[in-house]
Amino acid sequence: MKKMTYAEAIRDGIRQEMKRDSAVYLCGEDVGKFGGCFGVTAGLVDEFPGRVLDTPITETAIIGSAVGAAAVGLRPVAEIMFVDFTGVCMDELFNQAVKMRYMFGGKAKVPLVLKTICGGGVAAAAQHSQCMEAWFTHIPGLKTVMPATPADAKGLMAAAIRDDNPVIYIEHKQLLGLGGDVPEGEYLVPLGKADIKRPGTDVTIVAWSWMVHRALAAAEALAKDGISAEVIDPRTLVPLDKDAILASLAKTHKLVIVHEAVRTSGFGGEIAAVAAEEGFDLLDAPIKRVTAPDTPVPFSPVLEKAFLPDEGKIIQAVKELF
Amino acid sequence: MKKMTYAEAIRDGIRQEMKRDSAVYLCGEDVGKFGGCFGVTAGLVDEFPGRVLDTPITETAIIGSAVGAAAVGLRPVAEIMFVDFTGVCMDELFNQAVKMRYMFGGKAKVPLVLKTICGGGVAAAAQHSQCMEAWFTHIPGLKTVMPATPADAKGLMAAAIRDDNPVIYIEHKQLLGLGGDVPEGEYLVPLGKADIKRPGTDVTIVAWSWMVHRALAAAEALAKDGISAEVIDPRTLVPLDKDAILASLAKTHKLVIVHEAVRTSGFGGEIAAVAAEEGFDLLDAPIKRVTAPDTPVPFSPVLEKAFLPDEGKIIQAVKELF
Amino acid sequence: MQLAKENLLAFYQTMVTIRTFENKAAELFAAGKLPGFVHLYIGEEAVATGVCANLTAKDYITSTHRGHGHLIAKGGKVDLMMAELYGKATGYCKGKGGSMHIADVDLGILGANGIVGAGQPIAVGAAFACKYQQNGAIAVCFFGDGASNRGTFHEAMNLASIWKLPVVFVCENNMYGISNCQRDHMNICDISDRAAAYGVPGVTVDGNDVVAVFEAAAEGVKRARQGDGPSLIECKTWRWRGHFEGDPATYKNPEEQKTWLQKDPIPRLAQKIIELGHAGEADLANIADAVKAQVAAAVAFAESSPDPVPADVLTDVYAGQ
Amino acid sequence: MQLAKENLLAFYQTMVTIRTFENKAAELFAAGKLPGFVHLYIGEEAVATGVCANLTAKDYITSTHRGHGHLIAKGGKVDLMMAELYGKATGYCKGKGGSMHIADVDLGILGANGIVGAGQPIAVGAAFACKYQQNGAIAVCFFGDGASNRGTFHEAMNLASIWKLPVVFVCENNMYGISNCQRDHMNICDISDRAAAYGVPGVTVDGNDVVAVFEAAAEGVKRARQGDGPSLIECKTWRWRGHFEGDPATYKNPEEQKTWLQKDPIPRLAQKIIELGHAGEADLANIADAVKAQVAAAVAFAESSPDPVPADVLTDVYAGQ
Ligand SMILES: Cc1ncc(C[n+]2csc(CCOP(=O)(O)OP(=O)(O)O)c2C)c(N)n1
Ligand SMILES: Cc1ncc(C[n+]2csc(CCOP(=O)(O)OP(=O)(O)O)c2C)c(N)n1
Ligand SMILES: [Mg+2]
Ligand SMILES: [Mg+2]
Repeated sequence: MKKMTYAEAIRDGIRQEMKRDSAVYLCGEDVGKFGGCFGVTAGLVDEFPGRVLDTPITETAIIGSAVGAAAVGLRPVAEIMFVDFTGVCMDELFNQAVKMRYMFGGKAKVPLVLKTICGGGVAAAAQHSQCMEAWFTHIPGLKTVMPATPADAKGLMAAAIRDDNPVIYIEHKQLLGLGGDVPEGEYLVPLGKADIKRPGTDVTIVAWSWMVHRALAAAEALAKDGISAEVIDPRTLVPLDKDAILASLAKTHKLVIVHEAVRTSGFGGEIAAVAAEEGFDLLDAPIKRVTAPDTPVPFSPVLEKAFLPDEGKIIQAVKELF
Repeated sequence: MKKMTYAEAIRDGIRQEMKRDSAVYLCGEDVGKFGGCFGVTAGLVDEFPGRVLDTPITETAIIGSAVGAAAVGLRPVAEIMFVDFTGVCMDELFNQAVKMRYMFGGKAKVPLVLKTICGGGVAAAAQHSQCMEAWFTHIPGLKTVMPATPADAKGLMAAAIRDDNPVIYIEHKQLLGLGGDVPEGEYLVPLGKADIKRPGTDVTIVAWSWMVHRALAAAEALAKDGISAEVIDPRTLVPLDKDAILASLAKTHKLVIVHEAVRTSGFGGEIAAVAAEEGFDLLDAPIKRVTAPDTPVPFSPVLEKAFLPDEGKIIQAVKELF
Repeated sequence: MQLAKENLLAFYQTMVTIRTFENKAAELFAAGKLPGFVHLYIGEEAVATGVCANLTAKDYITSTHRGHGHLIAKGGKVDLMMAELYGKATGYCKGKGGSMHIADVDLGILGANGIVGAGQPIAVGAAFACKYQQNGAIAVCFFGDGASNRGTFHEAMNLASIWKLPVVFVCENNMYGISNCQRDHMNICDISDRAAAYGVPGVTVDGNDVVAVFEAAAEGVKRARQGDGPSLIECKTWRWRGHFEGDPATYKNPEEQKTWLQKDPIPRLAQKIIELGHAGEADLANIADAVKAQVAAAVAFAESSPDPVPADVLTDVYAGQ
Repeated sequence: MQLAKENLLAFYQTMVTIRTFENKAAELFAAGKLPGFVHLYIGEEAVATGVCANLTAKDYITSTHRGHGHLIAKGGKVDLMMAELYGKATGYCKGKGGSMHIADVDLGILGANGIVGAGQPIAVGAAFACKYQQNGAIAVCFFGDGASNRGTFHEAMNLASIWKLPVVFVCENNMYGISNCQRDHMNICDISDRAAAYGVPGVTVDGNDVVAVFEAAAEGVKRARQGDGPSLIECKTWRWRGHFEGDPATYKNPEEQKTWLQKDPIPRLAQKIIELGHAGEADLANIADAVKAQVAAAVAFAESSPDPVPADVLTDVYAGQ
């Protein structure tokens, strides 16, 4: 174990796989000498000569070229600086990368990691603060990874790179500086396995990325009020570890879903649907979603605070169930 | 009332608004002399000289320019030939068109209709057959319209054009030739108002677009087995007429949601979540979703039939509730 | 450059194969045997043929919605192609792709593509992999005049240029993007002029002259293999048919259509072969007959092949599923 | 063209306003008073100033993430801008937009934009509306060297060309896209050369010479107003600061930075004004003092303004809400 930040852990995951496999390369805007807009890839350009490539402002070609390279044997880690910019390369992701295998009758594989960052809380406003994971989970053929801790960040990055399918790996701005223990040496976290970040018996809170920490804070406070909340972090939304959620519901019979993305058609809807379909008899209260409202992300910190879900809003939602 | 096809009714809705307001224009690939890939806009180029514009293959500029034109006073109806191509202009739609008003503090309006077509059943394969409405419903600021009948097609098109917000209007390939009675003269269907396409008492089936007709066929068959199904067509997914769905559940206590889009994170999840949050006490059985599986759309008609939801699959799902 | 007899006869064989395959597909579509959209390459055979004659199976191509010609010229098997057009389990994509998505990655064919312009950055990526792996292979990107207006063209050309990648961009200017003719969709005559915007050499050739295409492509391929970076070749040609089968193409000028039919690349090549004394009419007729038989066998193969089974819909979504 | 005294003094006033506003923003950011990202226009003032001097309030501009200069040159009010930078309810966007989204549609300012290249097709659409409504107005699109690599550039230029729209594309080539310098992100020297790919005239000017910029823009604006279609003007300039405040910009060559600082457009204009006898040093100092007071007042306005209230988060999503 080694103490490192989430940002360092991401880098460590990339480093681990670049060392292991020369087919892995990293490309994107300012990922090289600049070290990435948030410093996540700092130094890799020197460590791996010729394998860390700065691109022009050309998201379409970044992902399009990564598809081509992946289809013929490389393993690109292609960065889109903010998840908000994926609208520019959506066709390359959802019509090319993820469909090639199926359209070609299983005769291709596209081991491509789209690395990007999401989330609010830094007054970056409507085009630099979004959480768009629901879109990605609606794309068959893609896997969606959203780590919440340094250890998960490393292990899931390594697993994403090693996966033979397109994976979108979404970091969170608020977590970059978060410290934690990270296993040294080769470390992988399997895609599709949830993590119970806090066990509990009275209510199940499902949250991911930054919201895991908000949920943990809420659970801490709720414990003082005698409510024992179990916090489940799916870590990957696709594949989704339904079993972990249903097993928790069998214990708690109550479900609160927390996400930073806007409410309507957020991934919370999918989880609610799974619970109402496959866990209906386990539930003894309405399902609750704690989410951002259906608005763009506002700039002013006052407004953004009102926009973002937080422990207060989670606690309130949980208490409405008791 | 006049008998016309769904395609003719769409055209009639556009015509009505173009006659009424000279700020309305139509642009897109092959919408002019070719009359649109499916003939929907045939003849309009002659009827409205200078107001129906063929564009190059340039989806980004089609929607981007429509945003600019709308922001300064025009009312573009901008066609994207297949909804599958919206990945190419997603940024223009979700970061520009729909966010301008909010980002500018309410000091702009963007009355833009993105007209497009979705759906399978014509062996058009993975990149020309998709149903992507869930993405659009996850974009605050946008309205999502999916008519199922000729009358709705006309009235909703007119309402979409008259709306001061960006609206995506999604036709369905399977419905173009469907005939029906359509009001002559000015006709508008309000956005946000569901239509009970068939009343019933035992189970609520929510379906839209082509699936309304599959649900109606299933309801017909279920009636013979003594099950009375209510078929609700929301017609617009955003705004969603929650009240209509909850009122139906108050009667039937059972919910089956049908959509052609792939299952995970489809709009069915949102409806299920609304029901499990706001109508939990009304439900006496698990919610069911009848959807396409989580795969790209296959080409072969044999496979596509297996892929698409149909009355058989709906009937089976309903019966599992009794 | 004086091409050898074998080269010219090989061109002839390929071009006739494409033409025969496409005519058969038109006939089968009209007879209701082929589901979905079918876009034919008739009249444009010299482009794919002349370009791909410079490639080996290790090189890559990206194709378009109008892909049959590229696939055949790159070595694609007509029986597996035809079975795919029928949506059969024996087709190239097990019936999952259809005409617009046929691929043979082992032959370096990275797929037809239903999204106009999508192949451009994909070819750049394949070329990047060739350079990264230093394997001597290159990539060729086929795309249309219409596709040259998409942002993908711009971004792909620019990236290929600054990374000096071994890729040849081949623009098949058949003068139309569906109903939109070139003069309505761009304000320049020669699409090759767009190369200068990226510091890339561009050239325009007669796309109905297979030898001219071959030679221009040879130059581009040489540049690529030598590590001199990308190039753009515009081949002027003409789409004989409607955009897709079923399109009567009333927007085309009948005079223009007539003029272009007279520039049919196949008789032009035949005449050259005969003039050079490489073969007689009978020899060429023999080639055509053999091709006809091959295509007929492909149809028989397709028709006698099984459909996929419904459960197949769920497979091939994820690798390692 | 010999510009009148009033013109040159107006240029000076505008450029000094931009410089003063930006220096103040840098100071406020460093002091932790401005939330979010702040991208400054220092060193590039001559571009926005020279271009916008050709426009009226009826004309439209699209701006970028580095938008303060464009907004001020187009008539934006520094107090409403500053309040927006602070996120206050009195700001241009009621605190909802921030630096990257300031707009004043009534003044024809269609917004700064956080998406690089997004303004290009939006400007084309505004120009289309001008032509459609025959109102004599035009649109100007500001964008960077980096943005000229995006597909939006290609599509916007092509559409503007074939529709012959009244739009002037102004490329602010400050030699960098974040850390990526021009020679690394494209293989050509003059971005104006890209215009030829669309049959559009292109010209390169010294972007630190406000008179040169004004004259080139006058030509483009005249073309647009006369119905002769779009043009592209490349203005070579230099970004003095880091990409955003907080970026130490260690990737820049200090020598180059020094050279460019010496080309500061403001003293260059001042010298010309003085040489022409239009004003003395004291007059110019008076202008600068007045601007300073104006910017100080803007800061006072912003600081004394109320924050938005939390409930405001829900308004302004839909028109007619
Ligand atoms: C992004 C995108 N836009 C539009 C279409 C619809 N479409 C299919 S083929 C085509 C015309 C293509 O023209 P060109 O590139 O010249 O190729 P050609 O058909 O002439 O071979 C269009 C518009 C598409 N498939 N993808
Ligand atoms: C589509 C998109 N890609 C990337 C970014 C991140 N980004 C913001 S500004 C910038 C550089 C822009 O360079 P240039 O166009 O030259 O403008 P400059 O900053 O030099 O004024 C980048 C890459 C973005 N905002 N949008
Ligand atoms: Mg063409
Ligand atoms: Mg720049």
